Amino acid sequence: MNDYINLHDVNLFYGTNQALKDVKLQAAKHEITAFIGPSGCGKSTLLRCLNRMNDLIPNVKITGEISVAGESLYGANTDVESLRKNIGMVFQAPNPFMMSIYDNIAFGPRRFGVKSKAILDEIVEKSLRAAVLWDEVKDQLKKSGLSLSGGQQQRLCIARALSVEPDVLLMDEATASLDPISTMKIEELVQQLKKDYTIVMVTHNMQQAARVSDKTCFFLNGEVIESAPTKTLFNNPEDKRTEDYITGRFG
Amino acid sequence: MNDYINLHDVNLFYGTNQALKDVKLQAAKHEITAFIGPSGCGKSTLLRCLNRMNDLIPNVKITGEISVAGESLYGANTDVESLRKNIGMVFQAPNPFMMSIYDNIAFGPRRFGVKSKAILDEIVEKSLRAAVLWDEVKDQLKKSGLSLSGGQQQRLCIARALSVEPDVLLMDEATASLDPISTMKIEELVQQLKKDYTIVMVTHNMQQAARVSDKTCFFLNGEVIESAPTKTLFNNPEDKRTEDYITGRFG
Amino acid sequence: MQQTNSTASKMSGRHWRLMFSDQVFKWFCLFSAIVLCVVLFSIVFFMGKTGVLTFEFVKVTEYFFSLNWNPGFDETATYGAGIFFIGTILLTLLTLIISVPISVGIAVFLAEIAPTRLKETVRPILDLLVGIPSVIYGFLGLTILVPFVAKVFGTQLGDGLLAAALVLSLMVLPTIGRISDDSIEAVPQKYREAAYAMGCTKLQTIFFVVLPAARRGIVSAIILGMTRALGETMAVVMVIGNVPQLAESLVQPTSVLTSNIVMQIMAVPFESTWNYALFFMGFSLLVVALLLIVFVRIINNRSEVQ
Amino acid sequence: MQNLKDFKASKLAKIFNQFFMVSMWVLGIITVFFVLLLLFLILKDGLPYVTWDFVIGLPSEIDAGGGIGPMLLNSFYVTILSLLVSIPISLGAGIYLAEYAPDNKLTSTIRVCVEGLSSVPSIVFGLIGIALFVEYFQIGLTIIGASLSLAMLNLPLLTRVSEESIRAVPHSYREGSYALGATKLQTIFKVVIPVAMRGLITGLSLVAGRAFGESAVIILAGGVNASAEMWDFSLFSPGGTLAVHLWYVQSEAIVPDAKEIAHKSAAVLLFVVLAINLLFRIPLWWMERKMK
Amino acid sequence: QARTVSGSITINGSSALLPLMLQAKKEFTARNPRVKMAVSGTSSISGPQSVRRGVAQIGTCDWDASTNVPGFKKFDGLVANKVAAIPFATIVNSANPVNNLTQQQLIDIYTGKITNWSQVGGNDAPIVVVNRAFGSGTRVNYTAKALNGATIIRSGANYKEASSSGVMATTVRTTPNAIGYIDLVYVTSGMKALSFNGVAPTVANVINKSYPIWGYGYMMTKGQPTGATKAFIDFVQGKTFQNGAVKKMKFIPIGAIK
Ligand SMILES: Nc1ncnc2c1ncn2[C@@H]1O[C@H](COP(=O)(O)OP(=O)(O)OP(=O)(O)O)[C@@H](O)[C@H]1O
Ligand SMILES: Nc1ncnc2c1ncn2[C@@H]1O[C@H](COP(=O)(O)OP(=O)(O)OP(=O)(O)O)[C@@H](O)[C@H]1O
Ligand SMILES: [Mg+2]
Ligand SMILES: [Mg+2]
Repeated sequence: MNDYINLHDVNLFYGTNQALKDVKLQAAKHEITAFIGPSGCGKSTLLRCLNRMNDLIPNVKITGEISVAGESLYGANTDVESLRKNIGMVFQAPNPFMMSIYDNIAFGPRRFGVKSKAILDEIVEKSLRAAVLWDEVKDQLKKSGLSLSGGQQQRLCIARALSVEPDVLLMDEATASLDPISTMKIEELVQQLKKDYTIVMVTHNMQQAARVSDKTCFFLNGEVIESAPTKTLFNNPEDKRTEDYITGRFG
Repeated sequence: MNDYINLHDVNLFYGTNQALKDVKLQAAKHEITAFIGPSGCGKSTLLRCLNRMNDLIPNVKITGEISVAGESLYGANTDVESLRKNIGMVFQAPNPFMMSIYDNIAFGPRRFGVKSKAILDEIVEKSLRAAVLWDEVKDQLKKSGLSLSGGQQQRLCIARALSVEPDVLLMDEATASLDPISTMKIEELVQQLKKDYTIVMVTHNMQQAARVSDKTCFFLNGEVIESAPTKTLFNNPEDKRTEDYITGRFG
Repeated sequence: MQQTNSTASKMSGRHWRLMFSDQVFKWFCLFSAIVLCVVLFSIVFFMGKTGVLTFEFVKVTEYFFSLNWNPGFDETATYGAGIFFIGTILLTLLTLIISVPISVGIAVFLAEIAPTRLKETVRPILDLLVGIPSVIYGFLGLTILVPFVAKVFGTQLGDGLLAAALVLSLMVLPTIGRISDDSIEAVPQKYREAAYAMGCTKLQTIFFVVLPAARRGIVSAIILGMTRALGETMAVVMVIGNVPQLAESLVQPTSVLTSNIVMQIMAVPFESTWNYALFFMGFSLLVVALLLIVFVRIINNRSEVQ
Repeated sequence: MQNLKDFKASKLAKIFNQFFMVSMWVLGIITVFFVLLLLFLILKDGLPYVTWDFVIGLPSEIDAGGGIGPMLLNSFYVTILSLLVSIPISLGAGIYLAEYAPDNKLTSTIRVCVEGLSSVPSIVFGLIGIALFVEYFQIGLTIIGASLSLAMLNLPLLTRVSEESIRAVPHSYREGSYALGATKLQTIFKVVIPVAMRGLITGLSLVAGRAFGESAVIILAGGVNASAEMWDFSLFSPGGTLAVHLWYVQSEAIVPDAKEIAHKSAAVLLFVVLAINLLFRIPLWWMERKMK
Repeated sequence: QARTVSGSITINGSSALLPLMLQAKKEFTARNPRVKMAVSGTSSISGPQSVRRGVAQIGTCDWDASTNVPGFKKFDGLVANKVAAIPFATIVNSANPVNNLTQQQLIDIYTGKITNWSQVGGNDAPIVVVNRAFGSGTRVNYTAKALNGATIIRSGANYKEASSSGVMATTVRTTPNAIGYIDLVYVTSGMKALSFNGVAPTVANVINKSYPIWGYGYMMTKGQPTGATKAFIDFVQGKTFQNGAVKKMKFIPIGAIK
């Protein structure tokens, strides 16, 4: 199961501008894989390959092989919608929909055909509990999702992603705009979620990668420079560039 | 000079909702003061009192005394524009204007009546140098400020704030959306700027506060819980709540 | 380098000048907004003042509820404007039914689906439609659409509500389409990303996320389109048939408030009941439009998430 | 509880989606095709025959071969004058609504007024034009009367678009400017309006196009004829525009080539509106190029 | 002597007389550059009304507005000055086999008694009656002279009112079974003018008084015209204009009818 997510020679071009170069990478099931690297090195781009969000950008060309659980993502017959359902995503800035908290969570299940109020109620509670938000909002499910604080909004977005029971959760700097307490809550949450989900996260915060992840990949200019168990990478980086980057680190 | 910035019993209400409660606080000249605290505790609100940005929000009521260099900010005859010029501000998300890099910097001086091209050129160069951006953009001053990368944009905003030679620089989570390398650059920059400016910064990153600031104030629910030299506050917090907060910390 | 460097925030001459121009500008803006209201109210007053004289000669109930519009200068004259009210409402509804799906569809197509190149070509072309004089629309309607409608429906004449609604729909297409387009475009990408990332199809994303988020702008576009349709005159008179009768079908000549006003207002003596009645029709049209706008706004606000 | 894990995107949703995409493309293509057809219909009988003599020539009532010069000139003149009057007011009102107006009943009343104004039938503005300029000020049917009446027609749409596009400017721009000590006025003119320019220009070209093609107001307040000579810039000359002339040749003119004149006038009108659209975009292109 | 005139004249009123007035303005101002003239036209009735309100110096009208006509009261204090005689024609689509209608047939058609072309010797097809709007001078003249003042029908699926001569012409041209009426000059391709009681609508037949459907166009003034207005009216009624433009535009000079 060590190659639950498997990337082979992935190249990606925005127009003529190559953003990913021969990326090879594996991620194991029920582990947390972190992507680190300076801004613009292609972390988000790669993450977005994993649920084919890049399809939405015009003039993107992708070559190579990406598979999850043995199934090729870019196969001719891939059902993109089901794929995205199974590979949830949380973004840097919290982006709850302009609807009530309840509707935000029920949104996904409804799209996939769940109509019964009872089941929806159940899903909403379960997802909010999983995202450790239930206790804070259980009395105000009718309130707009936008009325929550930043940290709460981000947990709402995580709950929303969990509502359709994905296998994989992609997180693109999901704590970048949050305060330490919210960040900590979300880090704890991620650790818990690991039991049920395979998680790939992008982070700017090397401490976060060190604290949370099982495996870390260091990117530079669209290339994977080094990819190793987190401990190894932070303590004994093989590549000079990795070392340079992580020693330029904070506190 | 230990009370260059002086707040006395400041209360602030958004409508009926009290966001600041009896805030007392001093900040010394040519020092860096950091505000920390969980989300929603009123850090930004207080920071925005210092250059009267809260005036722009309807239904805000402020009581108490705030003075900078001995002059009351909320006096009846205060010239708000000159005040804001003297107390620069940098925001969380970089917000360069939709103009060229040059015009972004020249904007402030022009507003205050500087017309001569030669002087403007000089100000632009000086400010960009001060913000350690000059070398990166000196050949493309005509390019739009929006075409820069995030970290560059933020330094552009700092340069813009410096262009009118303020006395005080307020920074509201100015590195929150940046990668570590850009963050480091800006932290270094702030350390340098200390020589000429008095700096008040809000940060979510306690390490940042610990690394950069001379004095730290811890906020909770609109109150200043503790305010002390940074070393003291982080090593020997007096208040139990401060300790709880900073030991929930990272790293 | 000439720069002042005092923390002193004292009043300078320059400051007063700036404050002064700031205030003057604010007052100018307020004044402008008031000018708009004054223009509207003077029009309402101008129409209303003359219009109410109608009721010295005509019963209010007859005016509003009678379907018999038979004005003239003798005792047999009747001034039932009911037909025109019904016609106006029908025409507006019909126009909205035809134009809203198409215009919003076009907006969705432009903002969400069409490739950039196509967008950039189609938008100016749509803008162009606004500039086509209503006379041309009317004339094309008369020479091409009306005979076509007659042929399709097997009637002798093609004039009527349908032809008018089709012409109006074409006229409001750019207004509704382009303004909706802009507001759909303004919906932050993050909402779309969130929806796609949940496995939504494009259709679901557009319907459940994008359009609700753009609703404010779309409603505003529809109101503007609707009011333009309500107030449009030159093209409507050419294709509606101008007969003061209750339309039994969509292809029977009939008349609406505006077309009746245009046809007759320059053709009747001043200081006649007929003239007053026409002014009152203009007045009522405005009132109806204002009520409709308020109504749409209330509905829209009520359904918005608080 | 159902296990959502095994849920797949439903076939139906996909079919709907496919159907939707196809119908959107069909709608898009049909509309584009239709609009092009419309333009073709308007242009085909006119554009090939438009000559310079026609464009600047004087009209004729009896003999074939008359031109549209003074009317075309008037069209520009009246449109520009009306915009000169309506732009400051609309922009002012738009700025007021977007930047100053408190969020209260009065403000929403103003907004309803603005929208209400756009439902006023154009002929009513004409009637007001007559009452005001012809009857009260006794200046007769003139360019100035036509322009001012037309200006009232421009107000609502222009105001709406100004408000919307100014409102759409992110708050962070304003904050950046205020924090530098700029006054509200400076912020609005130097920071907000440049960002809102795109929307403003769309609105402006819509309004200019509409004003250019308006006839009902002008027939009443400006008359059906234009000055008898070319390049007459007097504000008190008769204010008939090309759109009015088009109406006139379509409805009443006797000249043997009325039909041809109508076609050619329509073509010229459309062509000018196209030119206006392009013209308004030039500064945008220029701005965008500069921003690269 | 005419060259010394100056002043300003606003003409408003009949749209049917617009072309003639525009031409007159052109010729007149060429001779009298110091006279400012503006011409507009919406409907006949607005002519005398504008004059009475003082909005225009000359109000053109297709009937003599200083007398009562059916539907319109006279305007006191206005003076009527003839411009030209205007012949009107009954028109049908050019595909219609009917070439002639008697006055009674016309009246029956316009009052709704005859509704099928077969009743007047045409195809078996319903008759579509096209009327001009109330206030149109053409309508006033046509009703008075062709229909003997009969009351025209006001409703029905095969009845419509046209807002201008152009719309009338187009409707008849594009509607196979339509019948309408229009100034003789506007009769062009796609339609044909019917004989009235066997007499073809021609200028010659109007002059020899065998074709009765015609009327004078008038310039109404407040009292006797003076100054520039008088000069203009004199010019319009003068030989040069009457034998020139009036004839060319297929109106009939006032002098031609005895
Ligand atoms: N939509 C796009 N079109 C064109 N180029 C793009 C697009 N998105 C990203 N890029 C380019 O691809 C490269 C990688 O971008 P990416 O967003 O993946 O970086 P990142 O590592 O996520 O950076 P950050 O830490 O700032 O989020 C960058 O050079 C960027 O300019
Ligand atoms: N414009 C406003 N109107 C009403 N309430 C406001 C406004 N801005 C902030 N508040 C409220 O004031 C309180 C303090 O907000 P503030 O933004 O100062 O917190 P903060 O400490 O900066 O939080 P963060 O770390 O999330 O930026 C919060 O409860 C917030 O909801
Ligand atoms: Mg990224
Ligand atoms: Mg804050």
